[in-house]
Amino acid sequence: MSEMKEMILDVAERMLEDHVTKDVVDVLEKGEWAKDVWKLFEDNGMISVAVPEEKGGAGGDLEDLLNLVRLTGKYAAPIPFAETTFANFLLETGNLETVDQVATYSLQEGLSLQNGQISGTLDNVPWARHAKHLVALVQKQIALIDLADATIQPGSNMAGEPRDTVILNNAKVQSSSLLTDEQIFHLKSIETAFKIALMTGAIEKINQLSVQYSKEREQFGRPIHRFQLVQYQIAQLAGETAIALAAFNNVCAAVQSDKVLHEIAFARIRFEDAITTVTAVSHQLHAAIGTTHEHALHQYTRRLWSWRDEGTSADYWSGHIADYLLNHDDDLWAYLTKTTGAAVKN
Amino acid sequence: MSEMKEMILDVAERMLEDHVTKDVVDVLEKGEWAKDVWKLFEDNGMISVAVPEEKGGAGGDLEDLLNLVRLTGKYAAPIPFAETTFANFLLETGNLETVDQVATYSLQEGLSLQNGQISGTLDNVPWARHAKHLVALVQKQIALIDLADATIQPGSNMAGEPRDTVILNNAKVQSSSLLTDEQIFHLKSIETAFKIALMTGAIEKINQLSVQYSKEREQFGRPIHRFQLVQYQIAQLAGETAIALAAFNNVCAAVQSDKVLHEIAFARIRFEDAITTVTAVSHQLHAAIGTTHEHALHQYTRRLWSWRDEGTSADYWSGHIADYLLNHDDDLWAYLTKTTGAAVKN
Amino acid sequence: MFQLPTVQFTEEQEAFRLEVRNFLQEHIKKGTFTPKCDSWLSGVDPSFSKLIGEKGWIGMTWPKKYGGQERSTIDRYILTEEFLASGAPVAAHWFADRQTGPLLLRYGTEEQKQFFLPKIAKGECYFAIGLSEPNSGSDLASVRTRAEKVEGGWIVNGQKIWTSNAHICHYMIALVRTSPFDGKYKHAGLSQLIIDLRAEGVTIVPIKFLTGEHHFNEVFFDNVFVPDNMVVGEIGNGWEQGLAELAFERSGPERILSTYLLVDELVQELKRQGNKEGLKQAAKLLSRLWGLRNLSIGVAKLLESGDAKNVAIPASLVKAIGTKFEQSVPEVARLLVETYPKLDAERKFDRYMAQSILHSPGFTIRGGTTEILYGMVAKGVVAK
Amino acid sequence: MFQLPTVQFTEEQEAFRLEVRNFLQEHIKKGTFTPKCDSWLSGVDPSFSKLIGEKGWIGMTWPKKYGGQERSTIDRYILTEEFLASGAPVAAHWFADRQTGPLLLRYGTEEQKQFFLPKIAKGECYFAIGLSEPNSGSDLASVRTRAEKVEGGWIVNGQKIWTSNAHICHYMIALVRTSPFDGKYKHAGLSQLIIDLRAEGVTIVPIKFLTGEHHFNEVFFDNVFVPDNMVVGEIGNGWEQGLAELAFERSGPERILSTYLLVDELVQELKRQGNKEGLKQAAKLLSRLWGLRNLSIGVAKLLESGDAKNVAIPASLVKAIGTKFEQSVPEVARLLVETYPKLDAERKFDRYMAQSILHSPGFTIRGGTTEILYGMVAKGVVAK
Repeated sequence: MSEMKEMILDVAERMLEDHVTKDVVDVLEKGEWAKDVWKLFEDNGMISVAVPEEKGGAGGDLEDLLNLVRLTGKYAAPIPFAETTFANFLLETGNLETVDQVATYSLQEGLSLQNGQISGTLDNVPWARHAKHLVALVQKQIALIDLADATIQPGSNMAGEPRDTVILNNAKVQSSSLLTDEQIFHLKSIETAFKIALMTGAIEKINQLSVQYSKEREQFGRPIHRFQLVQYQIAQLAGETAIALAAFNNVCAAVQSDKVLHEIAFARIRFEDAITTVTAVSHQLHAAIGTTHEHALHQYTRRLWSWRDEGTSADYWSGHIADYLLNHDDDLWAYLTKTTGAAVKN
Repeated sequence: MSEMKEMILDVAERMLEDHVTKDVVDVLEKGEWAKDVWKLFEDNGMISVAVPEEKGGAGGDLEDLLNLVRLTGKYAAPIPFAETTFANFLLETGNLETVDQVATYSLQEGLSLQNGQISGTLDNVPWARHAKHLVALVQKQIALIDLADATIQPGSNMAGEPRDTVILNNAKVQSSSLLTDEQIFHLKSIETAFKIALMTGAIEKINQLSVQYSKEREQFGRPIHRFQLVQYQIAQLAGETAIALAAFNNVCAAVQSDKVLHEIAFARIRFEDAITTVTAVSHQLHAAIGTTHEHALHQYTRRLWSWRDEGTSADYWSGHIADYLLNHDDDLWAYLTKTTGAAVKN
Repeated sequence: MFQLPTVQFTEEQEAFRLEVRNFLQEHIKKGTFTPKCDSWLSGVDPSFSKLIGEKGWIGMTWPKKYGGQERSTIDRYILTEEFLASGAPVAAHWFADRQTGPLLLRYGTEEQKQFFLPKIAKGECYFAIGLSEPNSGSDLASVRTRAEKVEGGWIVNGQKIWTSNAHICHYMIALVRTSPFDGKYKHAGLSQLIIDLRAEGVTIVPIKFLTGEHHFNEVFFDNVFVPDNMVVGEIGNGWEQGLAELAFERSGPERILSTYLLVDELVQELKRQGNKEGLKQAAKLLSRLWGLRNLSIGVAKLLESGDAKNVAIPASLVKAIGTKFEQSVPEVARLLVETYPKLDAERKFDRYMAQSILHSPGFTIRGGTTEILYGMVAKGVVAK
Repeated sequence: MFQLPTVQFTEEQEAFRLEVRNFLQEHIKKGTFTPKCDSWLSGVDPSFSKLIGEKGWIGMTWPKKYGGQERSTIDRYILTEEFLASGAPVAAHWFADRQTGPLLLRYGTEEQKQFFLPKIAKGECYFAIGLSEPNSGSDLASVRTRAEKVEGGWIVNGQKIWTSNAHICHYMIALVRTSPFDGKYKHAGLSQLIIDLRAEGVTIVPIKFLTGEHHFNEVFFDNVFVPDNMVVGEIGNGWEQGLAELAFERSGPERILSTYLLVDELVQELKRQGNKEGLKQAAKLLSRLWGLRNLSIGVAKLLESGDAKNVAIPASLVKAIGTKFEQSVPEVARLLVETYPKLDAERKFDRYMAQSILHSPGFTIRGGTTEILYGMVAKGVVAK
């Protein structure tokens, strides 16, 4: 990444550090969200970071955006940043005009489109209640809908993040565009990259919290990081964090060079291990204190537990790899060594 | 178990302890076997322990026999004790006369029987080169064959135990008997119980060797059992050993009361975990010394690694449970609580 | 040290199991309770506890003269299993039944036994556990709450923490320091007192669980007077008594079955789907459960036969391995059946999944962490 | 501390990879070698090492004046990966290439470099590692082998153990005590000497591996004379040099790929069977391999850019997690494809399975146990 980019991320990280304290994350549980933080992001042009300048965006690239998403994951920022920016990515993919207010999206099946009107029910749509726009995939079309035209039933995931039911009854399509199968597959890939970014951030933070706690907490008269079993825990967390970050960076590099995208599949599959390990080990290290609502740990572990079952699943990606292997004759080693650094289009 | 039985087992254990030293186990690698130990077993009536007295046996029961098998596993005794006694169990099941010399058996498919003669090839038949008799399952018949009528190609498993190829070319059937499907299933169950017995013994021994080593070996100036990570290893070994023993004892109780036999299926499946854990953890605890031929540890770990892929597999038993669940409507909890102590015939 | 008795249930025991099961099924149908994972911690329902008390199912192994039924440990084991397997709300009376009763029977005065045990057995009197303190964590000996001798009793000052359901309990048996702390002999000078949680000077402050639920509390003592007759056992013997109390709670089926409802629903889903491969994987889970249950029942039998000296290691193993098993259940199950875990999901599988996941961090921490248990097992094994 | 560079291979690098791959495939076809798991320890073949030397593939990153090719660390990484992935017999020259070369380049005298490095690069001179001693295990500082100063050199007495392939090596770099042992400053007074393994007083005794194979040795020194010009680096600096030597060997692809042949054969078997479910499970293995490889390549890149201070933690992680991965491969694979593992099986899957299982205990022990690595990582992380 360029130094310029690193500077932007530093600014963003400081912003999040200052403004997204534990209390701010907690507002979700009262059904509210962090409008101020959203405003800050807006004012700093971060909402449109990967929208080209000629389209009124801030002119960054997908790597910048994914890193910003990672940071919102790292601070559990209670704003629909990933959702809005991905909704715009969808619109761009369809060559449609992007939006500048809060948006959400759905790649779920089950909507129907007739005469420019959409009907159907979408479950667990993130942030719908706070969003103005919905960008949805309907029978291979990407379509923009005004959520004022929808009925929304609030719900939440295990982390308390809004996951609402959206009922569309002949809702008007604001704009739409037909996609190729290849484009749709690409969208799933990039959506997964967004998830990987969020998860990476949460893993980084959990690792940070754990190391810090291991220094502060004393037991039997010494800081707990002096105990061999706690060292084992620290090493496990360090390992998963290092692997997650390296995976994320490789995903960025792959996305950036438009080389799709077994990197994403492997990363997403590998994150299953990472999440199981990181959530269990960090809680074990924190012991009782980490199970309290007062401690920040659960804001990250609960997110990881929720996020892993949202969006395109690891199981889908395993199936994707399996199909690839079944349908291609190339030697496995040739395949594996090509995924890093060389284009393996599906 | 009765006190009488415990006494017999004590005698057997002392016999094995005295006579089956590491060097004796090593003779296998020179293609020899422990004839002296076999003689001892013979002289003490142990070969025919589960053969009824009226048939010239020693008149113990299956629980006694399984415990003797466990002890041969615990000392890695290089004699075909389990094989010979199970071969006799097969003969008894077919109501055929038992044999009193070294025997082996095969439940493999692929033999054909015509005009009282058997043809076909059996892979990895244990101890065939040292056995006089082969008891094989041929088209639902249990058949006794004289191995003098067979061609034997020597081979060995990962532990160096004889696993020979037996080629039968119109070999004469000495005696035979048709079995029901239920009987054949029962044979598989009991064969698995024999394997469980052997494995339990090896696990016990590995645990013993590990605890002992953790007391003898010093590192950084203190016995290694004082290190928390070694304590973790000791606890893992203790856990698997306790679970293995309890499983084995429950299997014995089930076999004994002729209640068949989800106990056996569950035990065999559970031993997969036990073997993976016990072999890896004990080697890690022993570090370099445990990887040498000179140390006894590998005599047990190599056997576990070999035995788990011999006989009726854990995968078969998982499938058996899966089929049972698919084909029965009873509540899972009712099913689970019935397996202990109550008859669940398949 | 690893040889445990096997248990073959008698016909009477099987009949008793069915009796309990039918009772619980009936009440599920009636809507008396909704099954929930980890219900022995989170299922507080005093009216249900009273119902259980009326059945004679609290303190059922205790002497009849104290309100018990003089039933066997195995009967109690069966009862407990059925409660857990059906996700019944037994949290209110749980600790009083499991720990307080046995503790009082062993160390309590005749007066204490006569006063408390029948009330507990009726499901009307709940006890909180008063061991942990802030910064004590796994290091129980570092207890700082102190009791000073005064005329006719003791004045208690200090604080307990992680006290499950203290807000609905009537009493706490608190481990307190009755002689000044001495770094060299940390285990000395500890005693156990029964503290009336309604007494003056007691303040109970909730600690919200990570889900926002209220199970745990901080309990503050500000010059709380405890009369002499509320001392349990001997003054100065609290460390030993506290350890004994912990041993009662290591090997029960609640160390294996906290996520059983999810196992059950997993198998049901797979059966509905006719998914044999999935059921084969589920069979592995079942084999682990079965393996642990053998140990747990064996320990119960050993306790019944009074062979206490061989109990410590297998009891610690049940807890160490059992709670890890409980924790692994959602991680395995979610790979076999697609799920969107949600606490308020309509589909049971999703609901039990969310309950299991969110409660799982506690399994391997509460009542002594896995790490501490490993150390105890290893020390025990090496010493033999 | 966890941010590692990503590496995008250049076209030249990809071409080099293919060159190596084709070379190896050709030699497999010709029967020059039979692929084997863990070939970097057990695949000793001096004539193959000479062949590799002729290609310029030993010491390829070293200066040309010492027989090297001045190629990049990434080129060497690619080369090593290809060796491992094809199970080539590279054990003879392995340690000289990986450890001795870099050590001499960093600490050796000009004379030593000129004498040894070209020979190593030709594949004609093999070095053994002389760190471990009986009873030293993970505690390297407890080295007891001593060297006494005499006219023109040193007299060495003592013993090294677990010396891989010493029986075919020409030299050993031994860590020895050049000042008396002082329990307080165990790390002081250690030095490194190059010992000619054909010298008088050297006895090499095989230690049979659990399979009966001969990889390891005990090496005894009985008044072995080592001339002054065979001292590596500074007298008394041996501890630091020894640690540096270990760091070179933590993060290479040999910590991930020792069982790669089995992974490959697993996927081939599953493809033959058209087993999609199995391939989905195999994809998990591949994702772990991929995740580790990212780390391992990142560390190689970091080493190339000279950023040594950030290398220690990720390098230790590669080894700790990578070797556990290698160990897990047979345990996962055998559940996906039915097998009867046998060292002399005809079916590759069964053969690689047996090789992997039987060699697996060594993976997490050799060159520093996993337990020691955990401690190093934790201390490093906490200190940041």
